[in-house]
Amino acid sequence: MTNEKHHIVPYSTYAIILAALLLFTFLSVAITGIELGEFTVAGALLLATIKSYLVLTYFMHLKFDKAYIRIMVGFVFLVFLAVIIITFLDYYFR
Amino acid sequence: MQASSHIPHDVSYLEYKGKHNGLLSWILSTDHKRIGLLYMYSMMTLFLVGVVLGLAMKFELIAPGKTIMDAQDYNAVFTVHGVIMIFMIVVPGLPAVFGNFLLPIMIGAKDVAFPKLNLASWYVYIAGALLVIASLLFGDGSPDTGWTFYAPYSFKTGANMLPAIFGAFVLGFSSILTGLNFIVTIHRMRAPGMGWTKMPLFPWTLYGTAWIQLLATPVVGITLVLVALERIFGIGVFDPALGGDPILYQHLFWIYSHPAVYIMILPAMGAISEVIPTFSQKHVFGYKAIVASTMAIAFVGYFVWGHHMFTSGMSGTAQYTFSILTFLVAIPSAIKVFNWISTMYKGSINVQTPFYWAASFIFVFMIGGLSGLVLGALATDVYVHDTAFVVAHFHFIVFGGVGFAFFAAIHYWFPKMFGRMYDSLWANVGWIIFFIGFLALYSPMFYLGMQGMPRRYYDYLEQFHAANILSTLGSWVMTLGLVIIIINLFRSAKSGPIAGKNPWNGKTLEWTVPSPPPVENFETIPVYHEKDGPYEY
Amino acid sequence: MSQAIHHDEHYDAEGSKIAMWLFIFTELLLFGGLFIIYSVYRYLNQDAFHLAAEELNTTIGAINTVILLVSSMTIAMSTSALQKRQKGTTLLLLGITLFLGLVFLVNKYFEWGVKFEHGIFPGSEHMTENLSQGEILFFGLYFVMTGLHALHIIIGMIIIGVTVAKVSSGKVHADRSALLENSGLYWHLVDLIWIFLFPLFYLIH
Amino acid sequence: MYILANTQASNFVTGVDRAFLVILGISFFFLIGLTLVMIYFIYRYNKKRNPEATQIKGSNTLEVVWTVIPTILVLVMFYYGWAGWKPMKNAPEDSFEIDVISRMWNFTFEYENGKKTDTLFIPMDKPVKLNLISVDVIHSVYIPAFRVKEDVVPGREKFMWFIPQKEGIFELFCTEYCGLQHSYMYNWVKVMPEDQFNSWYADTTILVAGTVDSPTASGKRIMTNIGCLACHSLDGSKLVGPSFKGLYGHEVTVKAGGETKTVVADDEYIKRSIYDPNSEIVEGFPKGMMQSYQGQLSDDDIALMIEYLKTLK
Ligand code: HEA
Ligand code: HEA
Ligand code: HEC
Ligand code: CUA
Ligand SMILES: [Cu+2]
Repeated sequence: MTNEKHHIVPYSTYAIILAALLLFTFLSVAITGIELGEFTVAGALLLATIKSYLVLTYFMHLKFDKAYIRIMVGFVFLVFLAVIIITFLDYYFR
Repeated sequence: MQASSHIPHDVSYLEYKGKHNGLLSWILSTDHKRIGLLYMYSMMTLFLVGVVLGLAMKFELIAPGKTIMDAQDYNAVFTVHGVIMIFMIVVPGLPAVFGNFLLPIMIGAKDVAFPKLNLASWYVYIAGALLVIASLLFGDGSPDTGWTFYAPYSFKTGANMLPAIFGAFVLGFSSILTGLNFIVTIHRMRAPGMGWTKMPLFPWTLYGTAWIQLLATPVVGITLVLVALERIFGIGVFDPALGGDPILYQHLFWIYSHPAVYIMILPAMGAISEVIPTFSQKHVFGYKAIVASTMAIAFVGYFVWGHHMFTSGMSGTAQYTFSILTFLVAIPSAIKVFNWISTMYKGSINVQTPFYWAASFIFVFMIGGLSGLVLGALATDVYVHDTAFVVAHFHFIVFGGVGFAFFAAIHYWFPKMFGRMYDSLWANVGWIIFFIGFLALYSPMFYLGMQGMPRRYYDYLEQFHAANILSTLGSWVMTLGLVIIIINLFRSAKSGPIAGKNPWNGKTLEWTVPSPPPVENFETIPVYHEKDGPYEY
Repeated sequence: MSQAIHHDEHYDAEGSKIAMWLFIFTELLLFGGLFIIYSVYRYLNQDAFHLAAEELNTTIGAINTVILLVSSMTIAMSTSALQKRQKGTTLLLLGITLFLGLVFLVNKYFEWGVKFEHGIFPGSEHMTENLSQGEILFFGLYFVMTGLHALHIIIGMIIIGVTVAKVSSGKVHADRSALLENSGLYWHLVDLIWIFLFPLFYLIH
Repeated sequence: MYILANTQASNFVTGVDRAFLVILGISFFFLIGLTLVMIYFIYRYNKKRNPEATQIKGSNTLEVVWTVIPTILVLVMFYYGWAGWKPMKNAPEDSFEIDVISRMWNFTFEYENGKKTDTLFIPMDKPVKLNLISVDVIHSVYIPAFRVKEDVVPGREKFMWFIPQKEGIFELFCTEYCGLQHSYMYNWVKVMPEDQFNSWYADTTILVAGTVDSPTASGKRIMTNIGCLACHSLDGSKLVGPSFKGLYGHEVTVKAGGETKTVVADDEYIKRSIYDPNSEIVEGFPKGMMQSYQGQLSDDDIALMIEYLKTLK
């Protein structure tokens, strides 16, 4: 019920993050262009993960929010990851 | 967020005249208590439909061959029975009725965090319910897939599936919104001084439930959308003819629907955890263990869905992983049972109607839960999967669990909700008849399942006859009990003797406000100090 | 137990922020279901998925990614602008975001249009007759996932539109910025999902 | 009860029943024990006998005890469940294989020598492997006496196996809900001593229909066996599909590729309807319910069936 003052993020931070995101985008386009076989998927997903981490922390302000919101977000991603892994216990071992 | 200043505190929520009169004052009210009752009355109506369908099935099964309906009708009846009971009654049931009514009061708040959203959830609920009902009345025949909508049958059948599927989707939405509202309410609106470890157990279970609602419901939502798209466009995701995998449908369906069973049972356990300490006049035994087991059920319950698919042809690895996880999720339930019974130890037990319901809840819940262990083990599940044994398991635990807890809760909080007392004698008579009927109705199904009678069978072989007769008779006895209970409650709501603020000597916050509570519950928000707590007798 | 002073419920920024996050979780899991389906079918039909992904135009995909990322930045900046009490800049930044959203949709429209022309749409004869099962699945998922994503873009644009109206009428301002922040969160969610859709559909071949 | 009257009808019975006994044993112990304790508490600590409650808030020792003991017990249960199920996953190499074709709403058993039956005949004391094939929706083969069950999933290759150990006739049910006639989708398993089975198996004359029956009679028999009559009535009533009564030689309105046209139900049309039922859909009936019988029925079979259809005026 308190209206604590917000942390005001300077424009430049956002610009830097955008630059990083664009960089990773081009990187992933480039990486998947070359034949890496199995690793293409892994590489692309890794880059996507980094990108989403940046979006979550900066654009979505998690860095400046209370810890419990961060914990919730982490928890949800973990649950989802666990669900995928368990689903693959079926498909992978068939 | 209401303007609060000019709402009087000496008028109960039942009498308060807001902007509107009559029916409008209910269906436009954002008061969490009125919304709770709105849910209750709409559920009761739907519930009666479900009960009648259940009775019709039992009547059909009293003898082999056709009794009152033909096979197509029977298939439609159990489908609609399942859909109504699961999606409209027990999933939203206790949170929407008692959660709405009591959560704010029990944590010392004036309302939920988003009262308007709360009302909107009710409208969404009604919309979903109407859609499902519409699928019965219009179109090419009622849905006939079972409440599980298994692919590929669910997009092959000629029946009118779309409204039913869409209705279930909309109902899911309502459930998500309620869950979201409760989480924010619990995080933000607990009374000053009420730390997490001082929160009563019922709100705790609502909290756990709300998380499951939030994280599981969207998965079934998208799955049902895909089934609908499959029917309309033939996108192929679950159609084996186009390369889809029907087993994947089952995975996604149960990723929701198994957690959903814990959505149902957790608030029920919460209600029982309130009733037992109050009637034992004693601090609940092992508060922290009960809280921890609540959260453990909510969490582990998310990862056991595959136990519904032991014969579907999953990989061996998946099968035994799911089996182990299923067994692990039984432990927290066991912990709860032990703690409840220990709470009675050295108490001063006041045996009243709510306590009868709570004690019989523990009994039927144990039967239901322990039969779940038979289903969780691989060898035995292969034998009884999709037989009457499963039907017995889930009626014992869903209906024995949630239904009994509902009745415990209504008899416990009735004086608070309506300010009046019911007739205890009739309430107890209703209970005992109901209890006996219940056992007679569902116990034979265990036996039938062990004999090998498959479920969803319209007709059966002669060797299954005797047990089915007993079961049908039981359904009549139970209905008699239900009628007595409902009549008693309805009469008492109008004309029972006035109940005081705290007829049972309870210690949670709802017993500190008048019965029925005023519109904004508290004149001044209570504050918890070091020594205060929900169960300090 | 003592009684505290009466305190009014009023604007709870943190409460509505949690609510938004919770809502975002449900959206994530909604797409999560689709991602599960995608990964399973990809695993089962590796080659067909490679083949089908060739059909998609990486350039358009990349352009759309850039558009969304930029729009994400502008809306993030708009919250800073609002807190700095620069109403004009806020509105400008929101306007850019809306515009970029629109461009994204237009691109999508043309992209889908080309597919339809080639006879690639769910249930089409071309698909059932000439494509393998894995490819049918790929395109089925492609249409469902990008379609649902586009739907979210539209919803996001409506929300931003409402925010624009409220900012300009002064109902949303530096001390009452929850609506703007929440529509920002929603827009980032849309971005987040695209960050995964893009490599999964366009890049991996 | 099957479980207690241990019929030993297959090699899996022992393992499954042992798991049942272990789990049910532990369950009854807790159910009865806890119920008695609860009733005793309610009696002993009743308000009348114990007016003043003693406040006890909990006990960590007890919590640990009743977490650990059930954990051990459930792991024991898991073990027996696993042990009884494990052998079901691997069929011996030398199994006698039979294809099970499931469709709405009957099973057809096809033997390697071409025999087709609607009752499952199997030799005693020999491993039997059933290859489970579905042509439409999910079904499930369940033989309670053998303690086996496995879903039949379209598009997937699946099997189940067992060694029958007792002569006799047992039930076989479909346990996955599959639509209208699900509850009539049951059949019988006949276990015969090996020599008896062999002579039955070697006798392929029964396969050659028509040598004994008249064409119409064998046409009717084929239809009954393969399950047409589950969807098509002989008396003019509408089931899942159109009735056969008065079908032959009359005009039918069908939809094909978006157009509606009328065709005469002659030999060619009926053959098309059986081999490729979804190319022309009879007005008022759903597409995709009837599956092709290509490979299941020969042209000769169809000729016989048509003879029979002609009699249904
Ligand atoms: C409220 C709903 C609810 C709840 C709480 C549960 C709880 C449990 N369920 Fe149930 N279940 C359903 C509702 C529910 N179920 C429904 C609706 C279906 C059918 C769906 C369909 O197909 O239509 C189903 C089906 C179902 C199956 C699939 C059966 C099949 O189709 O083959 C399985 C298999 O593992 C299972 C297991 C369990 C287990 C192990 C628990 C456990 O959580 C139970 C834990 C409780 C106890 C163990 C009892 C209390 C403890 C003691 C008395 C102490 C002693 C205990 C020990 C020593 C461990 N359930
Ligand atoms: C909550 C869940 C619930 C409840 C209460 C019931 C109630 C009843 N059910 Fe149930 N049933 C299901 C859930 C439920 N059922 C499901 C999910 C299926 C599976 C469907 C499928 O296969 O797809 C099923 C299937 C099913 C079958 C098996 C069909 C088959 O496989 O062939 C049968 C057979 O007789 C049956 C009978 C009955 C009867 C006679 C009643 C009733 O007549 C009993 C009467 C009830 C009461 C007297 C009071 C109970 C009170 C409450 C629950 C509290 C109310 C709460 C509020 C108002 C908020 N049901
Ligand atoms: C699962 C249900 C089902 C089964 C089993 C089934 N059919 Fe059909 N049948 C249908 C349906 C539905 C239609 C109508 C739609 C269509 O034309 O495909 C139909 C149409 C037909 C027609 C065209 C009828 C007309 O009125 O023009 C013929 C002939 C036919 N079936 C023969 C058979 C034969 C022979 C068998 C068994 C070998 C059989 N069917 C098994 C469901 C079934
Ligand atoms: Cu086939 Cu049920
Ligand atoms: Cu389950």
